Amino acid sequence: MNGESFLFTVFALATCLGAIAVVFSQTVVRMAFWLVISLGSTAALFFLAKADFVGAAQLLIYVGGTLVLLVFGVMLTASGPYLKIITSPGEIMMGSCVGLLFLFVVFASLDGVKWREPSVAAMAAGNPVVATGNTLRPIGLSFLGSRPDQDLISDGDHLTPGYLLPFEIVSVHLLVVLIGAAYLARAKRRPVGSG
Amino acid sequence: MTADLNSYLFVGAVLFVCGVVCMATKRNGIGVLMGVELVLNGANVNFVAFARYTDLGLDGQVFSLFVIVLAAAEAAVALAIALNFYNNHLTIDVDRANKLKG
Amino acid sequence: MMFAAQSIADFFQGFGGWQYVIAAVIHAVLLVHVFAVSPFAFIWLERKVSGRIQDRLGPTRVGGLFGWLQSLADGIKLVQKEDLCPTAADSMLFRSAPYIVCVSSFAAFMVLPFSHGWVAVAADCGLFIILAILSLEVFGIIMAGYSSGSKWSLFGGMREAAQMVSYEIPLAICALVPVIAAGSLNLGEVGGMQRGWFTNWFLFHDPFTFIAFFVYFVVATASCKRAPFDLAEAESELVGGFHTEYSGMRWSFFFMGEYASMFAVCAIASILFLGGWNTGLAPIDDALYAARHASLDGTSSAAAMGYLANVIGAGVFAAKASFGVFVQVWLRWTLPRLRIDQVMTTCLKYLVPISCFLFLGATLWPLILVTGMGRTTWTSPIGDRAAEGLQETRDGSAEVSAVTVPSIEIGLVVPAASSVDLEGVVQ
Amino acid sequence: MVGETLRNLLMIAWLLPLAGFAVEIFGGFWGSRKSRVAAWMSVGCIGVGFLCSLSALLIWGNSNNFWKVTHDSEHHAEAGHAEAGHAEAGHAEAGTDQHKSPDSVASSAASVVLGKTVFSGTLYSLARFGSLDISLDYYIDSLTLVMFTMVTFIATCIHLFAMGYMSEELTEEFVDHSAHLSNGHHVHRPGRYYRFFAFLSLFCFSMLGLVLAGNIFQVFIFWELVGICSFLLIGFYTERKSACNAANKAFIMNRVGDFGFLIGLMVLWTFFGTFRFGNTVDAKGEVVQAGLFQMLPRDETGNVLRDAASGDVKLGAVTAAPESPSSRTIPYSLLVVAGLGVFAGCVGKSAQFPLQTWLPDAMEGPTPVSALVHSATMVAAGVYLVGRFYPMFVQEVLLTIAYVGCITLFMAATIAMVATDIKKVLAYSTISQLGYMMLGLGVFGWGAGLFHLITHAFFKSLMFLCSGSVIYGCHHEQEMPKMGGLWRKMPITAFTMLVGVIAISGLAIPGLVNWCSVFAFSGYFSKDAVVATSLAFVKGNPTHFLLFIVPLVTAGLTAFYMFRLWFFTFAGKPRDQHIHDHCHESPWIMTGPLLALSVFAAFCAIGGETGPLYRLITGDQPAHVAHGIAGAVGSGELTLPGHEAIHAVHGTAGKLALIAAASGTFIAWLLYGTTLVNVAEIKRQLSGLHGFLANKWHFDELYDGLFMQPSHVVGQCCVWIDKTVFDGIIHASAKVMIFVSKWDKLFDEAVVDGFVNLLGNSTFAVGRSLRVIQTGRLRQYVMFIVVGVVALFAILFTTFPG
Repeated sequence: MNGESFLFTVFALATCLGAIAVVFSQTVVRMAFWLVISLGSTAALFFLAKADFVGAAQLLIYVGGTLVLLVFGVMLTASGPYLKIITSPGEIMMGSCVGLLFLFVVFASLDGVKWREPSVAAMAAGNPVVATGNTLRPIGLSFLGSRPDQDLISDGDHLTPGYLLPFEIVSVHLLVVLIGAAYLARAKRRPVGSG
Repeated sequence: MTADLNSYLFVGAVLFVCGVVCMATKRNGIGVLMGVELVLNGANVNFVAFARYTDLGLDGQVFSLFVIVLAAAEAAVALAIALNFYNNHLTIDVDRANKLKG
Repeated sequence: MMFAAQSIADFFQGFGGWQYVIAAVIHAVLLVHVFAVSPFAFIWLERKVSGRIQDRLGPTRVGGLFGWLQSLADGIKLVQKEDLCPTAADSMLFRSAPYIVCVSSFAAFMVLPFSHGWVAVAADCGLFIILAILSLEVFGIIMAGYSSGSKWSLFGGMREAAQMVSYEIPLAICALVPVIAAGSLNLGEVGGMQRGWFTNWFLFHDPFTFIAFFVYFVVATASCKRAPFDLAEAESELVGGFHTEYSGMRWSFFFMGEYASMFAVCAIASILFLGGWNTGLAPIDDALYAARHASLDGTSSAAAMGYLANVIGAGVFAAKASFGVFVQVWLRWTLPRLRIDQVMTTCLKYLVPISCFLFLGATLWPLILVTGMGRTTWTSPIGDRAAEGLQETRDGSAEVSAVTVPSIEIGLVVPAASSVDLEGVVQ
Repeated sequence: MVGETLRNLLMIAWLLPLAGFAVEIFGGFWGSRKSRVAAWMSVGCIGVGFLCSLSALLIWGNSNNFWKVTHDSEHHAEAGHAEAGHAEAGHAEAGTDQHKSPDSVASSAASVVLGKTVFSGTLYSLARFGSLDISLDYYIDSLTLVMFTMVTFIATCIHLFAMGYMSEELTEEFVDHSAHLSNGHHVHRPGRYYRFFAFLSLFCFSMLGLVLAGNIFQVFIFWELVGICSFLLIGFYTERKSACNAANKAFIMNRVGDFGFLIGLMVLWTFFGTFRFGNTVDAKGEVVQAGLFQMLPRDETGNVLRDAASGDVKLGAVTAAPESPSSRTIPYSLLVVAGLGVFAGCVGKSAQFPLQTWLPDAMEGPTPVSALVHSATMVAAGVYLVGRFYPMFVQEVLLTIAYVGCITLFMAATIAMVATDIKKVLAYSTISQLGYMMLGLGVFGWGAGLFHLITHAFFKSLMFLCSGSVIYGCHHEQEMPKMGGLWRKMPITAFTMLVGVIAISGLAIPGLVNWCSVFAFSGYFSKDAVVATSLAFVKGNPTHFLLFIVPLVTAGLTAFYMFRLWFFTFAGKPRDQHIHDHCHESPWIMTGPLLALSVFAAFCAIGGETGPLYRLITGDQPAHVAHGIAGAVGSGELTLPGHEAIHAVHGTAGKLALIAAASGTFIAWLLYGTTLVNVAEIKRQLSGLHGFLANKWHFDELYDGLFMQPSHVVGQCCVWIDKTVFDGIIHASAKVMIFVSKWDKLFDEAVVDGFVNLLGNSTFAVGRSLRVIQTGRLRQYVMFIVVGVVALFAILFTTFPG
């Protein structure tokens, strides 16, 4: 067991246990706490998988942004301290059973996957650009429309297109979401008693 | 437990299933949102793992970046919806949102 | 010193045995301890500065030169105190929240280069990572505020949440302004580019970075919830804000985290704007640079010289960052606290537009220079410095980015991951 | 070059009124109804058009050395005739297109040669259907130029006159005293000054387009446009029922003629394959398609070439290509039909017998309209077309034309003698004079007929304007019995009217000036030419003696009714003191055109058949006109007189005509100029005849009985059939349908509705049962999804194990 495997085990366990704890937590803020643990460990998994930019983005956007937003939402929608909206144990049991069944199905199908033999070695090595880590600049170039990772390993002069257009679309999408969220969330005085 | 493709995929599967169960059992609207985030993260783990352990290159990382960005957008909109819901029902219990009951 | 050891990133990549784990643990312990100690220094500094500003002596009784033992006495007192947990609190969250704050503040040092090559993780997206990690701190504070079961704490937590989510935006944008000039998110590279006279510092690179430095400093102060933006604590209104219910070591963890993040943001400022470990005097910088290069020869004397040069660099860097901390302390005891609405107004209505304008200006600046003056920069060409900075990074860091060559185009560094296909891609 | 210059000038003159119309018709929107801008614009357009036409005429004359030799006209007229005859053989193939034939050029160096200066071509191609090319062509010869100049000049004068005459319309609220609402009040409406001038401009455009037209189809288009303008202008006072009726009548009458015209067009198209008058040439100047006028070659006797066996008429070369032999023929009868068809159109347009009744009614329009449209130009269009289409007419057609003209001129003159409305007299006079023209053309006096057309245009427009001036002065009183003694009140009008009356009557003073055998106004010369031609014709064909007697007698009648009009109106004592007291001379803008026109009416034909006008008109006369047509001996065919034959009888005819005119004048003076004879007594004694004439020969009643009543009867029959037969069928079928639908309803309700209801009920039941799982709970939906996925996987695993 080398260091990478050790760290992977640690963070994978943290991720999975955090996620499970999210499911079984009853107060929403605890759920948020476990979610932070889970997502932060996921970010660490990303670092392990040589995706440091994605990991950093995960930390910044998910943990630092989205979850704070969620907790903020919890506070805004709490009608009392430590608000608990209890789910009946039967439902939890049923959900767990179905979830386990689902997990079993997924695991079974994962086990059933026969990776193509010739690609096993290539898979272990991975893409040369990705495998060396520090993928910030390749990602930046791919957003500008070129793909150094693909162009390096491809034969001949064939160039792979990048993600310029999706990038632009996503940026516009974000703007739209910003406006839409501001519109939706703006305070509307509800007539008293019409609840 | 070695760090290879299948291990990552297992982790992703656990995240995904936990997210789904979270969505299915939480009555709190914010909790449902957290379930959604978990599901998205399960997908992200898979993307990153495929980027690392196959010769696909950057596709996985770029896709996971898009997922993260869109998840943030989704969270913003969903939170706005949740706030509206709270304003209208004085609670965040999604079981109260049954106007579409057949 | 611990920075001479191999980085943790190296450790991540390696296939070595347990010795690396042990080395990592040792260095992590060292790191934590150094920065567990540094807050004591800053606390002492704060006490003395506030005393001087308020026209009094500050702590003198405990002893030591200028009363430096005061912080130690404080620490001993805090350790001795009972670790209380209110009955109304959510005990699990209540207990874990200080750790989140403390860990996230200290984790930021992981990617912070103290001198040329002295960095734990020489990640290409170092600045991004450090901002991401710093943004985790707020979560612990919200957690603490919520789980205390006290309305003061809850208000503090909510204020902190609103304030942090808002101030992260101008913080990131202002940090990006010098990044545009440098063309790199790698803090080591950015620092290396500013060698030479202090006019090479990005503070003086163009008018936009100059303004951006001050905006950044204001925003950084707010993001550390330092006065006049300390709405989360606001002891005159909320008793103690989010840490009202805390006591003992858990309380001190919050402050260790606060001082650590103060140091971190000021260190970022010094790297991005103030030349990092470079002194700003060209002959000295060049001599230190030569010494570092010479250490690669392998002879022990050269290695010692290079090591010494790095120590000097780290000292310069720490001095710059500490000066920033001093200014923050100074501000705290000078300016009155703002109201929460004023805080939000300052951010959303002024700082965000200003930083966006600076960002836009920084992107257009090379174009303006080319059309106006026919040259790409008004200081020495940054392309050369970029090349040197890269070279320095490559030499100094054991972790060498395998495929990183600079490409210079109208004064901006176009980073490229592929040396082979670069020409085709750029053209 | 000359051709292009002429074409451009005439196009400007032609299109300017259209531009004017396009602007003026919006005058009510763009400007005040009190503004005269539209009128000035209209005058400007037509005035510039006149200048263009005049300069075109001068250029044409210069290019033919026409002006240099007027003092020696006799000789050159002879030379021209000789040359025309000489060119006759080469006429068919040489073409007349934009270049003079070589021998003409050669001889023009020595002496002036007329008759070979026709310019034709295409302005714009509208459409092409197979070999049929619908295009805007132009065909410019001396007749075109003279017509252009005449039309534009008269139109300019009349526009100016109308500016004064129509000034009552310059108001926001015009009270029409002749139109009544159902409650007995007068109609109040906004003034339509601008609209009147817009219509006048449109009319000028149409008329000039008709004259310029280079193919018979284009003629037809503008022919109809002229008809529409006439309709609009007659019905200008659209609130008056009489005006509406008159407009409709004019339009419908013209349609009858146009029906014949269309038949003629079809025949022409079928056998000739082209509508163009002139040759069609390609870019190199080669003749691609021969024009209509070149495809009917005539032999040396002037007859058309006929196939000996079948009697069909041989056509000339269709194209210049040598491989297409001139083997095409047209049955002689169809050539007659084509000619009669085209002439039928002319009958309608020129108000000839039997379609003459619309023209008197058209006097409902404003007087300038009567002057311009119904005396000088539009009605002249029929005569013009007969003249233009002359090469296509064979003897039978010409004889028909002659007889129609003869009947018309006599009938109209007799009605004019008893009419009392001043405008009606002039209207019948117009019909009569148009009859003269037709007669002249029919008896092979091509030049004579068109000569009379031009001169008549001048003096008849003059007289109409004078009558307009009188009506304007007398506040819209048109009945002559209420006038009298007006010459003191309106001397200029009286004087100019007298000039016109003398001109139309054909009075002359023989031997007054030595270089001209007689001194006379224009009417004398032209009418003399017509009478002389008819005399020559009758000499050749004694069976048709009426064709000489009737016009001669009618010359006397003409003088009688015209002087009757003048005496009635201007001389004697005022019969209605009220009108006399209030009448006044018209303003300068109306009298000015009168004076200008009177000069032309008097002197335009100076010199007679050797004068410049006649030579201008006949400059490009059809080749076979000069020598006449000799009928085959003993075949009973017509012999048509040539120039020599006419010239021989000229003196005789002139004297006879002058005597007739003088006696007519004398009788008129006797009856109306003096008090010697009691006119009322004569009228009472001849009451039968007078009634017959005053009722216009009962033509309206005749047509009513002939066409209207039968139509009504047919209509009644149709109504009866409709009501009994068709309605019965429909009612019966409806009843059957009701019966069937009752059974259908039963089937519908039982079977179809039952099935649909069953379907609906079952769907409803299924939906009701499925409703249970629609809990509206998000979480349960998520659960359903998960369970579904698991189930799917389970099925997959069990179905495809491994």
